[in-house]
Amino acid sequence: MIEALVIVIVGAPTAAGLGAWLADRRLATGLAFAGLAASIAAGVLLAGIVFTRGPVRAWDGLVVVDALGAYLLVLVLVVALIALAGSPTHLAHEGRVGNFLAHDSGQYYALLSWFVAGLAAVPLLDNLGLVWVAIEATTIVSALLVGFVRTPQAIEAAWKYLILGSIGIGFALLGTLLLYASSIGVLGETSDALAWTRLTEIAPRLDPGLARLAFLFALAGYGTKAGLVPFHTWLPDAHSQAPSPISALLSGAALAVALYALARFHLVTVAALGPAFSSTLLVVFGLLSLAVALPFIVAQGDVKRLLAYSSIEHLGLATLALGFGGHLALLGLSLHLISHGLAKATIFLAAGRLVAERGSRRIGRLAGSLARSPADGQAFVVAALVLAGLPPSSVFVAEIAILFGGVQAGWGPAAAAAAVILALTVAGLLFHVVRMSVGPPAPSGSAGPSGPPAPLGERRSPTAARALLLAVPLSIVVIAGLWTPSPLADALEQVTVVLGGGRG
Amino acid sequence: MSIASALAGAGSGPLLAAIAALLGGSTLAAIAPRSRLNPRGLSLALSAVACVAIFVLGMTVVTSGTPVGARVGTVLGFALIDGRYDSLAGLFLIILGAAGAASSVFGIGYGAHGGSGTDRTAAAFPVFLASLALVFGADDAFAFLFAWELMALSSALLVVGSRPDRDVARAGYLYLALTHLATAALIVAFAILASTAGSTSFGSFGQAAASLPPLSRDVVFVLLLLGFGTKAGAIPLHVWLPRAHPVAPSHVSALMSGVMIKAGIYGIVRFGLDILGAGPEWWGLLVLGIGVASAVLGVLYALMEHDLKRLLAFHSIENIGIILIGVGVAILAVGDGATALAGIALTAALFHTLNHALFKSVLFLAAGSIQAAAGTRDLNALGGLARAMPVTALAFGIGAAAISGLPPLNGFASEWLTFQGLIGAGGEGALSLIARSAVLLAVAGLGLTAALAVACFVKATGMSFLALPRSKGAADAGETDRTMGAAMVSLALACIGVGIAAGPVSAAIGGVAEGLVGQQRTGVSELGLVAVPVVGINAVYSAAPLAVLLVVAAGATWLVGVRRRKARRSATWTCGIVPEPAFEYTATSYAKLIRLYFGPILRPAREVSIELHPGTPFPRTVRYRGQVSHVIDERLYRPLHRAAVGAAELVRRLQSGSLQLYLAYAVAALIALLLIAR
Amino acid sequence: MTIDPGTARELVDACAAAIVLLGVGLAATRSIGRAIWLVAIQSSLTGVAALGVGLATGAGHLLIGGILAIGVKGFVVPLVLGSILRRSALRRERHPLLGPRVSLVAAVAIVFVASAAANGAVLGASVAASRALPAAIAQVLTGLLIVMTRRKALSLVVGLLVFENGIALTAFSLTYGMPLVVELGVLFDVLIAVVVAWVYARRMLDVLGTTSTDRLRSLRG
Amino acid sequence: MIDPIVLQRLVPGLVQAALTLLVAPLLLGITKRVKARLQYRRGPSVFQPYHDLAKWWSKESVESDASGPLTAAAPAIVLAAVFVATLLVPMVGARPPLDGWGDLLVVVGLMALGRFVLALSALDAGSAFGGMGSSREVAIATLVEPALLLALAGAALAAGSTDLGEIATLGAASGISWYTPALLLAAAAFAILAVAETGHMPVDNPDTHLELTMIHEGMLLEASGPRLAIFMYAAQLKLVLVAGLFAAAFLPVGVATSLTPLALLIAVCAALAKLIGGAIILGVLDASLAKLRILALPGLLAIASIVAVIGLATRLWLPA
Repeated sequence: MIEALVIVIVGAPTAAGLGAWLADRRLATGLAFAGLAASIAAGVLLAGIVFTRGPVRAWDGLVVVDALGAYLLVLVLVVALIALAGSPTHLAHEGRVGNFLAHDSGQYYALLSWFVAGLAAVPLLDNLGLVWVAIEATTIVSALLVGFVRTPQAIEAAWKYLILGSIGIGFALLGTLLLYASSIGVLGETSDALAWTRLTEIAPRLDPGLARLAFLFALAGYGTKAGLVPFHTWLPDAHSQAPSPISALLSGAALAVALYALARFHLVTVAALGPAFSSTLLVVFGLLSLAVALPFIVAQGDVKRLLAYSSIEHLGLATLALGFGGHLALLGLSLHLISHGLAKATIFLAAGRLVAERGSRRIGRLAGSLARSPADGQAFVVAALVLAGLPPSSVFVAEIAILFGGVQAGWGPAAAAAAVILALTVAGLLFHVVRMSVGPPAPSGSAGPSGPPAPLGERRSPTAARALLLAVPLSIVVIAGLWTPSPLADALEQVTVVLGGGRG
Repeated sequence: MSIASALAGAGSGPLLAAIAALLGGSTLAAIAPRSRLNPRGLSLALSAVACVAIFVLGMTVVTSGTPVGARVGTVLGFALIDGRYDSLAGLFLIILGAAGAASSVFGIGYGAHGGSGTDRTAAAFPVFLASLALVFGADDAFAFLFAWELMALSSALLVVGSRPDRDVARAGYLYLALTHLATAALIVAFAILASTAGSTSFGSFGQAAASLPPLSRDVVFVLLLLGFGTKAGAIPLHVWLPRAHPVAPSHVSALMSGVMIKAGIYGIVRFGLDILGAGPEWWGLLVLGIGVASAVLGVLYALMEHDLKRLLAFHSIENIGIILIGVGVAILAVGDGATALAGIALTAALFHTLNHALFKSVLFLAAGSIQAAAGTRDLNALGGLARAMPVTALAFGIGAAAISGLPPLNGFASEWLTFQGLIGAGGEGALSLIARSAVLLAVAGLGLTAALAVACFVKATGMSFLALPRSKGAADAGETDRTMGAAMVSLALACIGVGIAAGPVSAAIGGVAEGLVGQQRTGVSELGLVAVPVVGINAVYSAAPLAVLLVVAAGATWLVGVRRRKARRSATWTCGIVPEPAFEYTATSYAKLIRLYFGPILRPAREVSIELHPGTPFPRTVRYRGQVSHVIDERLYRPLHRAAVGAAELVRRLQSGSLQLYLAYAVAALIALLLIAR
Repeated sequence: MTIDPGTARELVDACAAAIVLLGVGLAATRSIGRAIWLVAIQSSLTGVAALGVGLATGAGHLLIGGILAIGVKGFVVPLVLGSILRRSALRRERHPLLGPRVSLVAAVAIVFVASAAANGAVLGASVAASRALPAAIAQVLTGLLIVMTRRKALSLVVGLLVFENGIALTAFSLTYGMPLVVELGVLFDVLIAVVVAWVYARRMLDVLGTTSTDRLRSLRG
Repeated sequence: MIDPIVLQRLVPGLVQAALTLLVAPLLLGITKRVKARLQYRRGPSVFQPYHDLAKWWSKESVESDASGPLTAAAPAIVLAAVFVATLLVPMVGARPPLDGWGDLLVVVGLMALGRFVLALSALDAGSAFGGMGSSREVAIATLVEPALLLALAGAALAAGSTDLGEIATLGAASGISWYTPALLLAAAAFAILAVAETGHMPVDNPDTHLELTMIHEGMLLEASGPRLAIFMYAAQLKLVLVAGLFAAAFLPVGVATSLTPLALLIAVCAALAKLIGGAIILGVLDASLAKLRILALPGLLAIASIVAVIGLATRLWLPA
């Protein structure tokens, strides 16, 4: 039964993608939605099984899904749904502005479906080598998506994303190789030498030198994919030039998937060398990401780059939490990833609409967006307040848990530094949000016509549906900030145990 | 988790539920679409009733002394609302109840004048009240931080919601950013305490603080002072206050000045005295220093303002300074074991907190009604409103006399107690010589503040209400409607009432102080007087009899001398020229002498441009522009801001666009890792 | 057919030496056309070395891996890159960030650093460990050097390929290569990467008119 | 019958009240007379102020048409404030007439109340002179009050309480040992401030009507008839209040500690002697000093503050 679910989760979007590649716009949209719907159904079912009955195995160990894997699967699929639901409106605008032709939307939905399939595969795979292959595949597919719009900036962003991403992830392959070499020394050349389930068991007997080297390379490799400073340089360009649904998927899910892979390596290294080595590195890189993202957020002019750097900052915080370890910090981490995924996806869609309507990304020219387009403007402001970690949002709860857990785990000074940097970053973020939402609407000589529906027959989804699309995820995050339903609490608890946080 | 697992007092459980229901109802009412029934008014009415309930709860807790508690909802293992209202929290509930009720009632009328901002943000007002009530009772670190941030967010929304234009947005942003920075300090301090205590409840923080090594106890104290000091608006953390308060609608400014900045005071008292316990002497001296600085600089800058609400905002800083002087002496005394002195000083501070909430609210509400009637807040454009707006004039006058610390009103009673604390500390043997000298210098500081406050409010009252109106708006201003009048008059009467009943009120507050520092010596002697033992011998201020005697003496003189005589009215003597409003002193000229006397601190700059009739030596127009440099803003915040933006620009050059350079970063980082971390 | 381990070792050593030489050549050359062929040969050599060890140890996946490496990286990739080269006017790396002489010196220096690192590393013994590891590490570093010092998009792809060869050689020399499934995955990813690079190179020519990365510096801050 | 304790406190109180009310204008007369004599002029009789008050009292009251209700009410409040303040200061008996109602801080507070209402009513007429006088009055007060409180704090610390009755009783009882250097320095500071507070040279010239130099007079410019009389009488009463405060805190010799008529008589004589002595000194100062420029005032009042601070420092750091 598990095998069937796994096939549907990964297979459905892939098949839909193949179909969509050739189909016209309307059929492609239908196929993409169908594929994702099937995948979500199977994914939720699988996650339910895992959370109620514990980890499952399939194809004698090729696929193993534990609580962490199920949690990530749900995160990926939910963010994918938000991104896909936002695509029709976005494509309608891009079509009107003439950035790409009608037949392209078929390719867009195909690539999007493959991208989702790749992301969904990662949490299911047990073999770290295959995890690497899946992540590399998502990188390349998303490279095509980042450069989907034929503008010079998009090409530049995609090119950098491809080259830096491939080289960066090459280091991760080296890390996987070194781990494989050390595990062969213990297990001999068996098929599950790279299975993280087996690896955590035999970890104490691994060669410490190799394990240390392996983690360093993995940190460099998956750090690139997760946007950790100084490997982050591709992220602001890629996330800001990509179509906003794709940015939503990249920021919301792809970064989390990369962090998941890094977490697997971290768990193995902790089992092999004890927590000191890898935790210190994670804390250092977490703090570095927080610190370097700060000036880019404070002195930023482009709204999408602002959101990209906010992703770097949030992933820095997540890495920090992973480094802190301990029950409270990891519980905060698990809540933080899902909240960030939802909120960041929503804010990218809202920002995308505001930019599309105003025809400019400059924060200065976007002033008065609350007055101009209340629905998207309000969603943008609420999402920004949620991301900033102001009370009614679960990001606030997660941040408090992470900082308190950090001090409890003995990382007092690091937690203090993180708290200050977070506060400064929030100050910077709010400055731009206030500038954008309030203030007199800038003179309306905007380039982007927001007039009649797309001439190419591209139909924008009705405004009520668009507003609902933005409202639902935000309300989830706000409610999660006020009350943790028991199933969610239980799931987060299991994820924390897997991450090494131990019982509450 | 029952809604209110009341710790004690059967009556208070349902009261908590009632308050929650009322505030919830008013939030929904505010969000309701524009129905025939005015949702904004309904929401404010419900809020007013809720505030009355809060006031009653506060009274029951303070008088009965039995704490009341409620624990609702859990988020990720933390308690969302975990209230435990002991007598200290009860006192702050009383303050919230009184000021909140008056502001809500005022808001109803004020809204009709279109002065209180868009309807959407009206929903934030009840949330703001609820968060204030939660902050004062929070007994758990997370619940406290949740309420604290919610308070900041809802008040920021109210500030920005009033008028969506650029400088309002900037003021709202600066406020939210600085409060958030202060909260970072709080989070770290709570984290340190929680990790040593093993739990996030404030109850367990007490032992945890005791077991902390001295250095980290000092770090925790400084962090808490930073966090709570910013919310209280003490110098040098005050920059947001004079920008945010004047911009908010008046009934919100009244609540922010009257109650919200008191959350900072509540925090310092709760942690400085209740949880952290005795500390080294420099703790008390630091708070005392901040208090004196805030008091003197606050009132000095207030004197130089001619925007009425900015003037009142700076005065909030001054009064926070006076309160912190009391708290500083209390912390100093607790540190050195002089509990009697600590009792007096803390009672003085808490009493002044109550008084400030009353008279500052009435002043802000009056300023709101002036703005609604005359259309401007600029003192140089007001004048002569007493005839047109007698109710507002009377309320503002009483508020002004109270804030200037004139007997027999409430402001004098608490300042008198603060002076007793200071002079008592000067004579207290337990304190070190340095502390006693500092405290006596604080006496001079407080005296200076009182005198400057008198000057400032003679200016404010005189320029707004007396003589001839200086602008058309002021000339045809009419009295505000009844609800606003009622709110103002009720608060003014409260100032007089508390002033006269200073004995019993300070005895009750003494009970609250006793709960914290173990001893209080403000008793009520036989004639309903306030007896305060300073170093053994009683010093007495009997408010009630003095008030009666003053009224009788003044009444007698008035009857004998003035009433029967019919006064002939004729033009004011202005050396024979027909008098015009232009001859009158304006707010700027009134403060000129003080601006010169305190030149070194204020560094006034002025610019006079005279434009002559072409070809003749006769001036056509004389333009005067003077302004005072706010030394802390110029010397501390502006350079900091410039350095931060400069550094940000510098770091942003890292992302220079060259692919090759990006790869070089990555490779360099990897090599560094390989070399260092092997 | 199997060959005895002795000759397998000589074959591997020869391939390693050749690969190092090709690497140095790649670092020095300024003509993109020649660079493409050099990298194609280098990839094929890694395939040959894999075949050699596969035959010696009878490991099936090494054989398949070797053949596929030769096929994909030896023939398909050069064809793809060649098609782009024909369309773009510039055939030479006019002024790379490092002059030819300096990059030559750098390449040689890399070889020494790599051999020092290889011997220094405490690694499990395996039949091909003797000469392949330093060569592998050298290719990884040379690949990075090329990407960091070239301006043309195609040169960057060549650098990427050298980097991938280095990693494949490391994999094969450290642990007789990865499990088959992973080996195939890696090859598949390299192939798609090159195809996508081809797509973007072509789009660069259409939109920007040149494949030089100097035009790709507009996204800052 | 009234029991003796109440009697004991009531009699000195009534005597003091009567004394202060009656002698106030006389002190002003003596000051003016001394000043005139020193200027080789005959000068008006010492009872001239009584005649002036009577004259003003019977004149018609003229109000500015710009003024509001405050102008009528202000004189009553100012006089009441000063009068109640005098009842809190022990001049005849060791305990003040209103014993247990207020201490020296309440006296300072009542003086501030008087100043607040006077300064406010000065603005009501809308003339520049009223504004000028009022702004100067409050500006000088900001320089006077801190030093005043420091000086009085010196006396309070000497007696251990801010209650004037306690200070006077202890001062009278401890005889010569009461006059420690610290107390003398506080007394000196208080003396300088007393001059500023009562509006005499070198701070303010009470006799001038030159618009640009008058401070206290400037505020009364618009007052006329009974209102002017009340304001002037309040000013004279304030002179008695300040002199009495000085005597009670720093020169408590000859204060009646028991009810015997003899002690009462001595106390009254001592009080009269002190008040008249003070008036004479003020007269001498008026004649010999020139008026300081308004911007130079901080210098003078800084001296007073420093003296007060030194007084407190000697008390703390070098106790006898």
